[in-house]
Amino acid sequence: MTMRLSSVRKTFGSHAALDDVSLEIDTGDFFVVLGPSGCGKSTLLRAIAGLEPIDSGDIHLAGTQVAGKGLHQPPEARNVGVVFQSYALWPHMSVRQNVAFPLETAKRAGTYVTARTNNCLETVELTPFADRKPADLSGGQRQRVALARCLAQGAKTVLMDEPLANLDPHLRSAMEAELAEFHKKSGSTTLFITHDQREAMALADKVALMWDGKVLQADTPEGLYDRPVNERVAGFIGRSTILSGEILAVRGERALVSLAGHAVEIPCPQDTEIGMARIIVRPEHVRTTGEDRDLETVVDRVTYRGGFWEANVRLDGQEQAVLVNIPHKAAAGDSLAISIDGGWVLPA
Amino acid sequence: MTMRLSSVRKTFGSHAALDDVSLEIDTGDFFVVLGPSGCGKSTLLRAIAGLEPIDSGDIHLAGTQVAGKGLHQPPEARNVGVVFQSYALWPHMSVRQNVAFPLETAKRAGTYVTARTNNCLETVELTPFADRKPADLSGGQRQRVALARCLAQGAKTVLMDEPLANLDPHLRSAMEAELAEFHKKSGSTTLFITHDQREAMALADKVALMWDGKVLQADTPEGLYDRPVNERVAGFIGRSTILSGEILAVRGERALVSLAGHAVEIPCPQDTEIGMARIIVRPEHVRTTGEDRDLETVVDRVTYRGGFWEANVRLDGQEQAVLVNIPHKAAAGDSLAISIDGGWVLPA
Amino acid sequence: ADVSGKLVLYTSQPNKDAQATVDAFSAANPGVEVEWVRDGTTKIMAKLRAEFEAGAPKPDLLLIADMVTMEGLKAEGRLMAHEGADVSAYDPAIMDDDKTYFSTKLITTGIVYNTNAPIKPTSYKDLLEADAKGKIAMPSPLTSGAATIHMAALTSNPDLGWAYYEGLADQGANPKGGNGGTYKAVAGGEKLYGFVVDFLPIRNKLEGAPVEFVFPEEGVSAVTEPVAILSTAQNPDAAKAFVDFLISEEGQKLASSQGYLPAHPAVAGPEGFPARQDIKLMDFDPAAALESDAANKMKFTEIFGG
Amino acid sequence: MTAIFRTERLTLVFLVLTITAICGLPLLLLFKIGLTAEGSLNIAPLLEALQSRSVLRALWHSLESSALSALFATILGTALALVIGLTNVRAKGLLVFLILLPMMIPPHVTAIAWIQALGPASPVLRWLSIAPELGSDHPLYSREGLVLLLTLQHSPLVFLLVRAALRSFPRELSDAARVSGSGATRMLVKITLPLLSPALMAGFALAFVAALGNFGINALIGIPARYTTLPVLVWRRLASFGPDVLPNVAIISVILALVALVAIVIQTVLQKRMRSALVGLPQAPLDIALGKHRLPVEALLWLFVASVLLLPAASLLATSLVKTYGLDLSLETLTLSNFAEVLWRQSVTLRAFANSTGIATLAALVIAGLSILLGYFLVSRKAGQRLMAGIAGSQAEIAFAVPGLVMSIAFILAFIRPLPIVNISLYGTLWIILIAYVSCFVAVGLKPVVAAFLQMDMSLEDAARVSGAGFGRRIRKIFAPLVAPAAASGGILVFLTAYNEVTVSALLWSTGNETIGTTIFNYEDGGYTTLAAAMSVVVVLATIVIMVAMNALTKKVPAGTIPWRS
Ligand SMILES: Nc1ncnc2c1ncn2[C@@H]1O[C@H](COP(=O)(O)OP(=O)(O)OP(=O)(O)O)[C@@H](O)[C@H]1O
Ligand SMILES: Nc1ncnc2c1ncn2[C@@H]1O[C@H](COP(=O)(O)OP(=O)(O)OP(=O)(O)O)[C@@H](O)[C@H]1O
Ligand SMILES: [Mg+2]
Ligand SMILES: [Mg+2]
Repeated sequence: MTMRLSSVRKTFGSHAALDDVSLEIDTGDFFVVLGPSGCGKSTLLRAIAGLEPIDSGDIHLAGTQVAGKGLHQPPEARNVGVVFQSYALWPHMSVRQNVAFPLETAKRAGTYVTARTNNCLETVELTPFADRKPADLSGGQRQRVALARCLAQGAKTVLMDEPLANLDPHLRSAMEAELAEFHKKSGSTTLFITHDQREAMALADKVALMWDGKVLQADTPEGLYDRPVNERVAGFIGRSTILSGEILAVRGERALVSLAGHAVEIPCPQDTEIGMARIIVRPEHVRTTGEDRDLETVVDRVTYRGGFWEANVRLDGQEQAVLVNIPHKAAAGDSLAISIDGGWVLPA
Repeated sequence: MTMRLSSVRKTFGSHAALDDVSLEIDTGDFFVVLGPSGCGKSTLLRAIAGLEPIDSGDIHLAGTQVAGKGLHQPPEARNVGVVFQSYALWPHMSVRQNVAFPLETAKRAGTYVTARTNNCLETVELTPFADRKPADLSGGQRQRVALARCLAQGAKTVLMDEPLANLDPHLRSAMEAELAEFHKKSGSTTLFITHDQREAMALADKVALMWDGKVLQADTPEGLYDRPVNERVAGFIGRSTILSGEILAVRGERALVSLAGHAVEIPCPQDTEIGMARIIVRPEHVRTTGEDRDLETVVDRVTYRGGFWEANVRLDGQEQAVLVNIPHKAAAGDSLAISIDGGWVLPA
Repeated sequence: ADVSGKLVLYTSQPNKDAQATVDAFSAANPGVEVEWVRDGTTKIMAKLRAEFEAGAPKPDLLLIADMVTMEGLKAEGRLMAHEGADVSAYDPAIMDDDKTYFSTKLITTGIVYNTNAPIKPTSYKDLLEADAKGKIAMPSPLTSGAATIHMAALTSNPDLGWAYYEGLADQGANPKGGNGGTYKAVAGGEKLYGFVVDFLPIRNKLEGAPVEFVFPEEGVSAVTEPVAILSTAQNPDAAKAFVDFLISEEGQKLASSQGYLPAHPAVAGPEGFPARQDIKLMDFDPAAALESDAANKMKFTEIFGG
Repeated sequence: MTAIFRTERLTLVFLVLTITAICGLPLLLLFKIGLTAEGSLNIAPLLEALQSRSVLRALWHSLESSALSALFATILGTALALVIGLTNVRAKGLLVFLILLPMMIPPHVTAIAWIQALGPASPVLRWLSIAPELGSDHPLYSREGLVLLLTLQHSPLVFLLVRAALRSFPRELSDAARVSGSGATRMLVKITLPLLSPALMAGFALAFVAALGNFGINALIGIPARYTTLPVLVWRRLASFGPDVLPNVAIISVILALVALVAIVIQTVLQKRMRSALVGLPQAPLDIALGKHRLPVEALLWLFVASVLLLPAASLLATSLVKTYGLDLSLETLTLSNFAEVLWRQSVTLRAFANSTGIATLAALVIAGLSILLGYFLVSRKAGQRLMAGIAGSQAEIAFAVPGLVMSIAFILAFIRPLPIVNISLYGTLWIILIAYVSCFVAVGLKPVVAAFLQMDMSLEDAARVSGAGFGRRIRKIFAPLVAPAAASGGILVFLTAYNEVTVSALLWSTGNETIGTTIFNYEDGGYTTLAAAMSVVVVLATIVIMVAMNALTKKVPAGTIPWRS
């Protein structure tokens, strides 16, 4: 079920919604696409599903070319399951009928259809709502119907466009677990669009970050988080601060960096060279307890984050304020000593 | 601009979507409503806006009764701004026209309309899309149009139904900042529905948690997080574990609790009595470093959360696994010593 | 009397003819402004009925196809007598004894056939021959006034009677709407024979249409396009002047010039028509026809179905 | 209550009163004649009529032919709309145009043309040597023939309606079906058609009621086929000229009204069940690639258009070019004199053009406006408003179902006297015809609009209300543009229907206030078939010019308003 896109382009008017996108997704992978609003995620999904003809490039699904020069296999022939961002529920059918539709389309036996439909409705906790029309459901309930419909189809390639965006965190984790389970059991190749990084990190085998029609980096979650290829990726994934420092020495995959006059050891790419560099530091790399707190900072702004406060602190000679998690409230202007014990040197 | 609901009921068929809801929202407050999917959040908003006539109870806006026995002021007379969960953009109007509509409806001067529309479009970063039709926008862009339209209206009462659900975290924080700014400047009373607790915590003056048509607790974010009124609230807000322990002694607002044979001091409500109790413990109350780690646990499951791992660890004599954040990966079966230095004794 | 003011005329004459008639009258009576409405008899009568019902009939004068209808209106007291009218020159059979309505021309119904037809009928009975089976068109008495009178005349003829209509039904004759439709069916070759009013085939033959009109030996029935003044007329003086004009020799010549057989025996018929004295009219009593009207139509329906 | 609220209620009251005054009142006056004797209610004649064999037979024939033809028209119209709306056939604009064109020819003229074209004298069939034997029974003179012509006449109604509905169809609903694995056919059957059902229902109802009240085809085919329908029965009763004409007609009209009423009730119940608001943004319509089937499909479409349009149009044209009816068209018989006659010598022609164009346009505009308002109330979320609007809507529906001729009698009854208070008499002016058109054709314009309202996502209204927009502004800024394509389809239907109608103005026209339909009919009736044909040809050409001229508006009106422009 490998999914392969090579140099796919799709423009709306003069705007390139997909700009030379190449991706390779292995069979059975759970592949998450992240990216800011309007960067082309939904367009990517629609192109793979066959809902949007592409301008150039090729798309292969499970070894068969489905789109390319002069070729455009229609969506119904591609056998991909899709959860639409806007749900796209059929208003004239009950919840149950919506979910059963792909199964009936595939001419499955009646008892199988009933059993599987019930099963999928159970999964999304909608059994009591089975006979309602979509118009009589809440936003999150509608989204779950869309999810159940896609699950029921049981396609080997599944595309999901922010399927959990409208759910509360608990239902969301429950659904995540179900999705992971389902994914594992079915062995389907899944492309999952989300803007929730936590979700991406928790679910993904691989994550791709899209930006303005392009794929900036496709990597494992840890790779993307710990070793971003550029500032944009670093800035987008997780909370972070970008500092400038001077690389004093490189030893394998670690570099000795001078920050605000203090030397710190920080992981770095293999070909890092001595000289000025940009360094990314995340809150968990910053300590506010312990003995070696030798960097003096001033608190700029504090926000409550449930259980802890997030502080922006100013470090001498740095443009950006450093993000720090502190266990107790602090006021702007307070001084705070910190130490940095991690981070990443961005490739030049 | 105080908003007051007393004993509001609204049923769909036999299902009570709003079940005796009473709320008081102070002028200028940023009031966030949290709750699981289908609990009645959108219905609450629609009732306040006048879009859904209520079955019984009263609603007052800014000191005037707008709904009650035999009274139902129509929405257009209530002057509330609304961001709809489904956006409800007018497909025949361009983005600009959508945003300008409430201003033109209010018969504002042409130059003012133009200026303010441009300003709101700028706020939501949609200036380049001003002349598109909604159908040609991405999901997040549509949501931003809905937001801009509501901002433009400049109503003193603003109701928002998950206005940021479809945005990536960065745009989301930017929007949050804008909303906070707008809220402060305009002095409007805002009712904000979200399922993102981080958002709720960051923005809210007060948070209400809804459940199955009822308001379980309405409090400050810290109150809701630190001092939930019952297990349901505790379980819904933030990540937490509920443990059983025995209260050995109460001293003012702190209780000495015996957990797995070790005594721990934990905050408690004033009228707590000696005896068995349920205790809520959050990951930030659990230490895995330091000297006093006297509780022995076994790791059950570990999930990567970006920068740290979340572990479920088993503690002797407790049903629920305790949630712990650990800085390095651990395997299931590893043993881990922890200490608990906080939490909350749930009211009986 | 003072002949001036507005005069309202409802007529079923074709447009062109109505216009010519009104123009000629106006030329003779410049003080009168004639407002006229033209439509098929059925519609004119429907309109008039509605106006009666609403209690505000608009016309002073009625110029419509047949005497039976006039007889009916007379019986309801809707017509005004015009004692001064000079009808001495006319056949009394076509003028009302009480001088409430006056025939203005003779529109006869005879046989029309397509020139491609195998038989050239001369008698009504020729249409009962085997060759004509399935090829006969006729207007329905249920919708056409002239056909009603034709039916009344033929069935009261001792030689023909209802047996003749039954014979037509056996021939598969198919009564269609009106004269126009029948004529078109025959001219278009869809049917080959039919009953139709004289002027349609006679006029069109002159233009080259493939049709021939026959005055059968049994005679023809005729509608006489009577004119009458309504008892509710607003301008009776002008109305009387209009009636006088129509039955004057001058008025009759006008009818002839429009292509109709004038009712006045002394006025020559138009081109294509035989001389007046060569045309045999079948006996016809409008009062009796009115009385038996419903029964006739019922019988017709029984024979021909719906 | 606020002032805003009052506008809404006032508007509703105004609507109901207006429609009652122009639809209900005239009918009531007419029904009164049939149902009262000496001032008290007397339904004996009605019961008698309902037991009369001829009435029952006509009633059955009417129901049968209307239902069958409506069914076929719905199938045909929908199929055309779907093929043109959803696939990649070429020259869509032109096709739409040509499919609508037959509506431009008055129904009785179409009927005559078809009779001619398929009869023994048909030049086309003769040339193909398959013409029926001279004098033999005409194949169209049968129930099937009647149903066929009614179907052809009314399928453009359904076509326009369905096409308007397709425009507001969210693309994603089709997308979801396709990724679920369903091919085009299953998607049509399971998703598209059910979601279009309000429009299909409306189309069926419109075609049904139109066939019920159609006079031209019922008379020209039904009479020779001895297949008497209620409108023909009405005509027969009228042709008896006696004093009991009006009571008779009134009673048959009551029966027709009852049939229409039953149809309305059924339709309302069904539509309520089928109602499903389409949440989502309408996007560029589907463009299903037909692949190798495209050519055959296109060929089929063009063949259909050619046979439905060319056959009657050609025979019409041929007739208009010969000196007298019945001559074969050849170089010797060819003449333009008929055109010269109608265009230059008969002042009535141009007057009729001016009159019909004027009042048909006005009627279309007025009805489009009324429909948007009435449609809003008909789908209102307040039961009281729905009921009030439903009362008005039913009256409009009955006015459409009752044959035009009967309506014009009713109009005489209602408007012959000067209007109270203002003391102006409308009788004998063009205004009475305009009012009659509005009265009779509101139902036509209303249908597509109601279908559009039924599909609308009501949160769009909610958004406008919370933006502070009162009733008037919501109507103007939100609803009117959103249902504009449907209202325009309705308006165009009204225009086309009114432009050529014969029966409504039959008794209401007067000298100087002629309409195209009555003029053609009078030519025809007076035996000037060739002039009638010439005038019809001119009408068709003029309509084409009008339609082409409307292209210029494309940029100024909401997308989809002009059906043949996408
Ligand atoms: N029109 C309706 N008819 C019947 N039931 C309805 C209707 N609208 C909402 N409901 C039901 O009322 C309950 C509350 O719905 P509501 O839309 O307020 O939920 P919500 O809290 O906004 O959920 P979500 O977070 O999923 O949007 C749900 O169970 C829903 O199914
Ligand atoms: N039909 C269309 N016509 C023109 N532009 C379009 C159309 N559909 C999408 N776009 C544009 O293409 C870009 C990519 O859109 P897409 O829907 O793929 O974004 P996305 O990444 O899914 O965003 P979101 O997270 O907001 O849903 C956007 O800038 C959008 O405005
Ligand atoms: Mg998207
Ligand atoms: Mg909701």
